[in-house]
Amino acid sequence: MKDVRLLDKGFSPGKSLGLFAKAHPEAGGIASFVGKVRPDEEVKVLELTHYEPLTLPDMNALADRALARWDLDGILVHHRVGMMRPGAPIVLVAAAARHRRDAFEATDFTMDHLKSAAWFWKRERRSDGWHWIEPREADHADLRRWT
Amino acid sequence: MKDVRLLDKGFSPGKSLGLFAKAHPEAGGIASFVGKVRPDEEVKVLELTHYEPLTLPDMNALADRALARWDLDGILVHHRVGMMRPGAPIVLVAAAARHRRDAFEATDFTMDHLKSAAWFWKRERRSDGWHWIEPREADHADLRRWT
Amino acid sequence: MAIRLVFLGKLADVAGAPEVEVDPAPNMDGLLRQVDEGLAGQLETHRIRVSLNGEIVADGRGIRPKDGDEIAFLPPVSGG
Amino acid sequence: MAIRLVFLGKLADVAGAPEVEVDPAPNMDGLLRQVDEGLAGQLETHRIRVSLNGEIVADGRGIRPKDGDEIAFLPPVSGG
Repeated sequence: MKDVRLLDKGFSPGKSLGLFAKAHPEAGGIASFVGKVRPDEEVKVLELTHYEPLTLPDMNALADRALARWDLDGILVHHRVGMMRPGAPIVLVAAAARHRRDAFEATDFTMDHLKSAAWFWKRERRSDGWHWIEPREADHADLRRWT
Repeated sequence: MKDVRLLDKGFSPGKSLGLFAKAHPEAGGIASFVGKVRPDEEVKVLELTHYEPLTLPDMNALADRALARWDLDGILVHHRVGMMRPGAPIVLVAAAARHRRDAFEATDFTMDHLKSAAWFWKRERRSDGWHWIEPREADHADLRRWT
Repeated sequence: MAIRLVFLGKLADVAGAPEVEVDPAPNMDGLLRQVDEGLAGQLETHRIRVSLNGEIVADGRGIRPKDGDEIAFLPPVSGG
Repeated sequence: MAIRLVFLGKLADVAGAPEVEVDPAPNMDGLLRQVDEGLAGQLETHRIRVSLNGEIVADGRGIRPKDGDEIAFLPPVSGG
């Protein structure tokens, strides 16, 4: 039904999706989104920090909101923390539903909120050292679509 | 860039997505949708017919429209034809893009058009024989979202 | 030579086969007169699209068939 | 006992460590007086949220710290 995790090691989105599909044989469709660390020649490593007492509970609360708002058979939210190389998968969101539109909207909603409202801080190591990544205005615009 | 296929044998969406992701290391994200044959105790087999001279060219044209309309690194459209069991994957659409919104919208658009406008005819075998599946009004409503 | 008529979806059931070959005729009526009467009726009354050699034509009735043509009759596609 | 202050994101750089323990004090000012002055300034001027024992509080300044509390300072999260 709900599979929400913080992962501190690399993962295979394809494999996770395959298991999620197996866990929901009753669903007519599964929408998903995989976000990767942007490939950027300048960037050596991306580090993602979270705050244990808030981050996972808030991810669970977000998944619950999606389950309450759309008619879903299941939702999956996996997010990496720690050090990652450019190109590595950082987030996987998937929603299984009887109807396609529910699966799409739940995935879209969850990604928008995850990106803008979940407690993650990123910094990247470039040749001249570490740089914190600031909030993006586009994320806030994405979020306003749902209110 | 564009990976459009009609498949006459079963396939693994997770594996196909993994290969698609590998083929697009430059993309920041990949949105996807997997549609399965609806599990239904009454249905023994679903058969999907296509018309060779139209179906694949139209799928390619649809993928081209998505590539023209959104800023994508790549698009994948795989569709089964032939006999399928309930629960089997029937369609996989995926879009790789630098920006999440492009990937989502292109996938959504392509699914809506595939379902309503691509040349596929379905029939299902129940205990009392074969039944053709008629068009659904909901599909036409989905399609009007894009005009 | 002959003209090949292809019936998609449930039209194949009505026609009794997914495709038939018919003799050349100057127009569509002349072709359809060679197939099952029930089928000819279906082709009139339903929202059937017609394709000529892999291209959808706006006016199926207006086709002037030539030897070797393939004419396909496409009922509305099934929903998902 | 003591009170643990946790600094997330770039606040950890300013603070010089992701967390510090400070002595109890009757209010937030009393806690912040024990940390780097530049950090105290940052906490004033930026859009920093405050969490007390894992719950976001509406008014960070109004916290009455108790022994064993964990107070976290959360700068705006990074965009994707």
